[in-house]
Amino acid sequence: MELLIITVVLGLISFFVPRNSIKLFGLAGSFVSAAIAIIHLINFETGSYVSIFETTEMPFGLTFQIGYDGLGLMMIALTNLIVPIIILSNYNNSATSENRVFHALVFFMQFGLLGVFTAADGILFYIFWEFTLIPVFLILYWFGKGTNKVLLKFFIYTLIGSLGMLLSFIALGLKANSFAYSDLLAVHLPAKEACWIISGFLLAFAIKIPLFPFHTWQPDTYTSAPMSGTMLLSALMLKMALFGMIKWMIPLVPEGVAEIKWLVIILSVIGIIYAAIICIKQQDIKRLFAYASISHLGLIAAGIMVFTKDALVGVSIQIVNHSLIAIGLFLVADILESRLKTRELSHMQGTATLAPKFGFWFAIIAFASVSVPFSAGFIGEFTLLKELTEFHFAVGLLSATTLVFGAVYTLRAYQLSMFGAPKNETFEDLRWNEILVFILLTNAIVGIGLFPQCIADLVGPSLDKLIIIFNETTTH
Amino acid sequence: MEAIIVLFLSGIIALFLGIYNQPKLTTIISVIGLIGAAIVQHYPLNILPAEYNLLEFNQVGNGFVVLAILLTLLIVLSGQKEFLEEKSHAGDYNALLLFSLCGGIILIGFTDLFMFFLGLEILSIPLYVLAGSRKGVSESSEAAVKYFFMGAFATCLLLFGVVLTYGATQSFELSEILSKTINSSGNAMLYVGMIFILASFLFKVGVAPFHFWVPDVYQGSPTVFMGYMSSVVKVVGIYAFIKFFHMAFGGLYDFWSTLIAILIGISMFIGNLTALVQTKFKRLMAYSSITNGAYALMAILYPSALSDSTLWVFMLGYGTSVVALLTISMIVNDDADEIASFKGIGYRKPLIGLVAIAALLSTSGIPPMTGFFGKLMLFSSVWSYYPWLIVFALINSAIGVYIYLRLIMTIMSKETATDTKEVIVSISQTIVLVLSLLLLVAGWLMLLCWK
Amino acid sequence: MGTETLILFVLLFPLIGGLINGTIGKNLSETVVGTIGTLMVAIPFVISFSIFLSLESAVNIPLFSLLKLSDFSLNAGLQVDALAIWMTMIITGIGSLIHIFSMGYMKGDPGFYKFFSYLNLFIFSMLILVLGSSYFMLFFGWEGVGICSYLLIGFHYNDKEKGLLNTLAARKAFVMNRIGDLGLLIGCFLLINQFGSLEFSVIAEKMKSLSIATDSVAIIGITLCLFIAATGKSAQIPLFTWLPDAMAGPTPVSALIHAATMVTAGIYLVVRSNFLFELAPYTQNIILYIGLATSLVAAFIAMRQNDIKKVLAYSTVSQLGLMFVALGLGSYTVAIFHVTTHAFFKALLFLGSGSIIHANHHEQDLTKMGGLKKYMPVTHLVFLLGTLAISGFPLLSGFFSKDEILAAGFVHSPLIFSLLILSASLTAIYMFRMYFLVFFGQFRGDHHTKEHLHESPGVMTLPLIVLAIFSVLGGALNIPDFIVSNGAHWLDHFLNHGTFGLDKIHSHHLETSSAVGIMIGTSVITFLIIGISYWMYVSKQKVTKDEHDFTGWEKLSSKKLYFDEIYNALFVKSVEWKASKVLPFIENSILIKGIGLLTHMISFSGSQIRKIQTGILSSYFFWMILGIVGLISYYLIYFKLWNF
Amino acid sequence: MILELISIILGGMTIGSALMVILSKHPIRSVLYLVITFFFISGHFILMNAQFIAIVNIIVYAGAIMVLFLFVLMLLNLNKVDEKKTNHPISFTAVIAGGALLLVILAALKDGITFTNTIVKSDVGLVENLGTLLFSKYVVPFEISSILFISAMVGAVLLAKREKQHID
Amino acid sequence: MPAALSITQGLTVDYYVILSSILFSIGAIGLMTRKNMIVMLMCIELMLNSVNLLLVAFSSYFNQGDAQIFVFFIVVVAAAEATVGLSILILAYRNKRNIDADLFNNLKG
Repeated sequence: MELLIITVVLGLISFFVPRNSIKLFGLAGSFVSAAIAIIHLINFETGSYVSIFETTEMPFGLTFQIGYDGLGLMMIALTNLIVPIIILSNYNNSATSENRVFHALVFFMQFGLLGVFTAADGILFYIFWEFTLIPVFLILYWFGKGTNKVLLKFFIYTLIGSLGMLLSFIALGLKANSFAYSDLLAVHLPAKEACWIISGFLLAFAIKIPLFPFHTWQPDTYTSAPMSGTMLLSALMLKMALFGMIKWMIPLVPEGVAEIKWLVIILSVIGIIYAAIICIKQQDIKRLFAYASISHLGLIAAGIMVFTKDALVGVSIQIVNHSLIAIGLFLVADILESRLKTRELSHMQGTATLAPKFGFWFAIIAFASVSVPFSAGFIGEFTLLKELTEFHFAVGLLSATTLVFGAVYTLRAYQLSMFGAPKNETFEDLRWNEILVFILLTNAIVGIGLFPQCIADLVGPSLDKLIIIFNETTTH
Repeated sequence: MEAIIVLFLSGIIALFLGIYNQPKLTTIISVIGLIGAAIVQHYPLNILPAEYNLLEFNQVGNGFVVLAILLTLLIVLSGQKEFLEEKSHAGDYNALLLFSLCGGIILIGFTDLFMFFLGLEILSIPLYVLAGSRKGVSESSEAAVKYFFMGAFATCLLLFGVVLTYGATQSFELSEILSKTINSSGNAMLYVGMIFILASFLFKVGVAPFHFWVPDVYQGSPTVFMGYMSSVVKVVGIYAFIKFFHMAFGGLYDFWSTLIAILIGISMFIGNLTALVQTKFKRLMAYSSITNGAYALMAILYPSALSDSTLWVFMLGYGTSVVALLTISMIVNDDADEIASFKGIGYRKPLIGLVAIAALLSTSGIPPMTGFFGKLMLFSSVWSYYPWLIVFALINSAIGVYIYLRLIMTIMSKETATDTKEVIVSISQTIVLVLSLLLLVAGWLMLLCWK
Repeated sequence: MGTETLILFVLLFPLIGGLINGTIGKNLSETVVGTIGTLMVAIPFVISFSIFLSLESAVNIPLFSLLKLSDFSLNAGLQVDALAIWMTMIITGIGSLIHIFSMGYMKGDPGFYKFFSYLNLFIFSMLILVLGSSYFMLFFGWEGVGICSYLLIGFHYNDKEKGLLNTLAARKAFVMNRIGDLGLLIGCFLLINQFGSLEFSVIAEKMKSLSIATDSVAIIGITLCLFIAATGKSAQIPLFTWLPDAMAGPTPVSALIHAATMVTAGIYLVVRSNFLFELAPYTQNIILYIGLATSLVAAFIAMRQNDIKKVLAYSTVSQLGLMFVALGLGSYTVAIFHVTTHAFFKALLFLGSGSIIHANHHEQDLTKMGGLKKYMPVTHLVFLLGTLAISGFPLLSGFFSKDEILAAGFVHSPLIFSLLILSASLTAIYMFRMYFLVFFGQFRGDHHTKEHLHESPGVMTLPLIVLAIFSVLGGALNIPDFIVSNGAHWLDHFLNHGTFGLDKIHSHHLETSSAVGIMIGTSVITFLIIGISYWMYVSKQKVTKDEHDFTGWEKLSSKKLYFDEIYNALFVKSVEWKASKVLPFIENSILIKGIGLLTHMISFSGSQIRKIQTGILSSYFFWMILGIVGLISYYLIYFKLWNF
Repeated sequence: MILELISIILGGMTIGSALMVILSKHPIRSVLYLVITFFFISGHFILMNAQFIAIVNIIVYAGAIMVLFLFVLMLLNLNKVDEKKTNHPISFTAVIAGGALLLVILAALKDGITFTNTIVKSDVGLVENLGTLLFSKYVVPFEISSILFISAMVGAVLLAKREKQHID
Repeated sequence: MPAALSITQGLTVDYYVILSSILFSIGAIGLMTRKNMIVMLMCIELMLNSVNLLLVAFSSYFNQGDAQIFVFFIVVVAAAEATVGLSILILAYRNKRNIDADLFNNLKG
């Protein structure tokens, strides 16, 4: 329970903290929440389900149940560990880090995310899902430089998706006479109906991930958002959709999976290649990373649709890995943007000479994002691609081109911004907080790259359960 | 019944205090009267003789009465600043609001067409007056003229319908009409009568094609009374509509439900699409009220509408957010009523900003606001009967979000409108804002103690 | 200590060295950095040598499991067998020599510590590649060497003129390697699918038990994928164009990575997978022809290259092609033998060229050299030995290894054999062209450079001398049995007895007469070529033309057969065209505008509906009455009462 | 038969005077025609033996309300024809719409209309009977209507009263 | 209902249904065509009266007093409405100096 409450409390306190100490407060607070997550991780008994809070008597058939299993805990830990990193990387960004409202919004956002990952009731899940939109929207609106049009596009897009999900929940909940996860699982649907319901879910998740061709909101939003907003979006908010697909969409409507499986996989594969090719000639570094994110997530989405144990393990690893990499890349983009006052790659040449530390850490992150050995992505992509190839050879082959394209565009970005003779006079090298962020990220990436088993152990039993549910329904 | 008496008496007192130029006292009296009425309604004293208990309130009806009183209370409080500007009429305004509310309560509790008809008129006639109460302003008179003529026409339609229904069923009692209608599916007079009654109800609720009065009248009326029209009158009207059609014409459900569903579908689109292109705040709210009225009316489409709290929650969310937004509009106090004049107000006054966000998100149906739960319950109740309508409603919700989000962005903008006046929030308005914030965020929890 | 522990040290030393130099190397003096770097490679060499001496049978060392999946697990494990330890020795041995050389070559470079760090990390990755017990580990190292190669090629990234070009070359190398990696990855997946494991030993066992048909689709698929991977790393057609460009890196890098070790990873992969390839004659044929084609094409291109390193690079490609020919012919040990000798003399040649370049103020153009014999006697001598060795001068190392390939080709078919002879002759031609152009005649560079021409310091010449000795004597490893009776074909035996699969393959034994005939024949050809070259470049003092003046076949050779241009037009341009034109069009005009059109339509319909609201009372009445008429009509329709 | 004839003639006259209400250009004439219409309708009431209602109709409508109308007309000095020329296409469509309304009502009701449901001459319309009913069964609505009246009064005063500030 | 009396009594309820429908439609047409607001108000009174007529007819037909009580209330309401309506008219006249309904079209769109 303290998991959820502390973020709200922190958020509320943030409004009243003196302006000069809000930075420290934010950092300290987020670390406290991280510590709590770690305690939960340590106390967690593999394969168990921890119920945090449970009431069944609520108005309108809503059951207020929250709790987590291994998968949920992974996401919780990810959230609580990523938020401090985001706040830390934002530490010297005075426009946001010295703003009380900003910190409050981040904490509320964290609250929403934790809710999404712990909800054990469909409507509750939806409520938290939508709730996260509000703080992130305000962060984007107040601290970003996006036009109203961009923000509206972002909001409307995601909202239309979630309405589809709401509809599906309603349809499903009426069948089950309850919205509780366990009751929803028990519903059996005729194929046609299942197809409609899963499409509703899919709409929500496809827009959030985003899958091709629902992605057009994303690059604009990312580029206009403040750094922390972009990080929250790509490192955490998109993960809600992936989590939703694994835990909610497929187990709840396994009957419909067969109908949409190929659609999603084809869209994912198109997305992987499409976004990667766009990246190849992209001049705007933040936009480039945004498209790269589409490409990476396409792979994960395709992996989810395969829905075998191994694929899901790979997905879990990639979820964590992508969060880490996204933070690294967007931090890099922000460092470049804030110090050079441009996002154009062609104006950045030779930064590595001026700021060797930055060059070094950027290289590490860039390599991590092309998933070289020792990085988490190496194992994750290996597993995912293996499963995709096993699923269908062509799918695997096409998805695997991400290896090549990824190398092309990432190294191009690195090269154009870092290498060559310096174009600019000076470039301030990394500050302590940025170095700390990079060190943390690298440790995590390498740690997972060497010991991915820890993630597999954490999520394994819950994945097993989901797969059993899935297989039981689809084989009958 | 007791609540009506309390309200009527406090209205009379307020009237007299107004004559003796005690505007502040009238406020206090009306507030006391409203609270007293709510208490009496909830904990009846049972002092009236039995034949006076002509009105019937079940639990849900009680809830709606309390809701109507609550919303009126908010409106009375938020309007005090405007009332006090014309001191000589403060008593009249308060009294007329209270009288109108009496009609509203009758409309919730009616069992026969006499009380129904009277209640409807008592609800409407003070409003015709109040719509035109900004006497020097030609828009206000125009609103009154339009409201009056169309309202009177709707009354004629209602009466024509009533008489045909009476001709078909020989009774003015709802229960008897119901028992007659169950077995008389082929009676033409009954159907035509019902259609006329339906038309007048559609007019009251503002459903296409009987919605034309809504934007004009809302825009022209003083903001306080627009708040009353779009919250209390809507609550009561929809409740009466549902009650009438379920209690009297329940036997013809198959016929009218499809008809109403189609009209609801059309209205949602008309309201939202037109709201999309508005530049005046009140007019936008008026169109949005057409859409929301249509959502609320969906409750009529499922049989248990009168015995569960679905509609109640929806109307709580919608009514509160309307009152909150109009209070903000009164605070902004822009004569031209342009949306642009709201720019940045929420950023300068965080309380206003917070309330605006809560209200607009609630209207958009975004959790965890009360409006979301209302919509959720409503949509899931109707889903089994008219799934296509829910799809329509969700599409409209999306368009609605666009509309409200633009408003949020205007209100929460960091920049401000160029000719910024000093924004003054009076005490009563602060109370309204805080109360409505509370209701918007946690109002749905009231259901916990309600059942 | 047993082999298990020792081999870990072999692995760990370079890693530790790399990390030390990478983290604190900046604050250490160059000597310390260099010494650490060198020791961290030299010590593993000593250790591996001791393991080599005591190795009896293959040792499998499971380390830990990275990830357990449902039907198999990704394991980190090592495997020491003859092939692995042999490769380890080559890597560490040549590696340490090149480290020593680099201490001199890189002196004064601001990135000195980084360079050594990268080199050590490269050695580490390469060791994982050869020591890994599974295709997964192999892939791990495979990718690792790719990155180190990338970093080292682009080492001088901030050079004013060539900085960006260097990094472009690096990126090209990495991306092309990645294409190959894709093959390896898919191959791995197919292997998992087929055998449920990636462990070499397990797969080899299962090969026996499963009794898979020769040339079955699965096997062909797997072997083709693996071969694609090999073409990437080992620079074969079609993925060979990166290697010459990779010469943008510092010369020791070219010597170590792009001549002696990394590029042989492809050979290693195929040898390692011999049990698979043996079952796929189809793939073997492809390998044979690709190898042959590569060898000839590269040799042809090398004929008229004016950049000293480019000549060597194409020579490397050509030699790798020969090795693949050997692989295609099923002579795995021969390929490894050539890998070994090639490592010696190609490292020697590259380091020698490094020494030359160092002396020439980083001038690499052959047209600007000449007559260096008198300025750099030691370099001249070792370079000559290297050139002789690669040209197949009798009794030098290259002579024996190449001869075995020719012999294998002779057994296979006369056509192959004659083409191999052609390739070998071309080698001699371009090598001696280069040798004479560099060391004979008059110095053609500018005056300033001429004054500073000097012999390289001891750190640089020492490795050269050591390598020269090996180049000369390397042939002794695998002397044909008709020359010596005892210890003949030592390397064959060694590898055959300690490597999976190889023990079952019997090398083709030529009759002594044919073997001797081939030897004599090639020797004669070599002598002839040397003579002609001497006559052309020394006696007639013919000087090569400038690049732009070539015509006819010379131009074709100098322009590298237009491979880069064709690739550019075929692949790069089309992808870039899509990236800059087509997809942005889809993105902006179809996806975004499409949505925009929808929203526009919505608001347009709003403004249309708005017009009904005229503000005139009577029109409102009109609509309302029409509404009622409509409602009643609905009733009439509902009950079908429309009959007056 | 006589009664039937009378009622039919009366009905025709009612319709005719009602039409004159909307057809006459001059508002005062309209008022007068409306009063005549009310008288005719009261005649129908008497035919149906609803004397009380007939009287009330004449007193309240013709006597009070219509006089009020006349007062207002005179007061505002609107007794001249200042109505703009009627826009013919618009009135045409309006008439069509009204005609359609009548048509569909009759079309819908036509099955029920057989002219056999004759009216009984009953006593319920006498003052005594109605009074008893009004003050027993319908006493509450009767009292409730006081709210209606007081709000109408207050409203009329509120709207019609001239404010001191702006005197026209 | 008593059929025996029908011939002599003559007046059928259907006749009143038609008559009152016609009156109602006339009122509706007047509302749409006339611009003078006083005349419009009169049209509304006409429509109310058509309802009254039909109610009384039903009352006699069913031999029930309730309908006539309803007529009584309709008259009450009509009076109240007329009061309010006329005062609104006066107010409107003060603002516009006219009571032409078409002039009141500032609020639209």
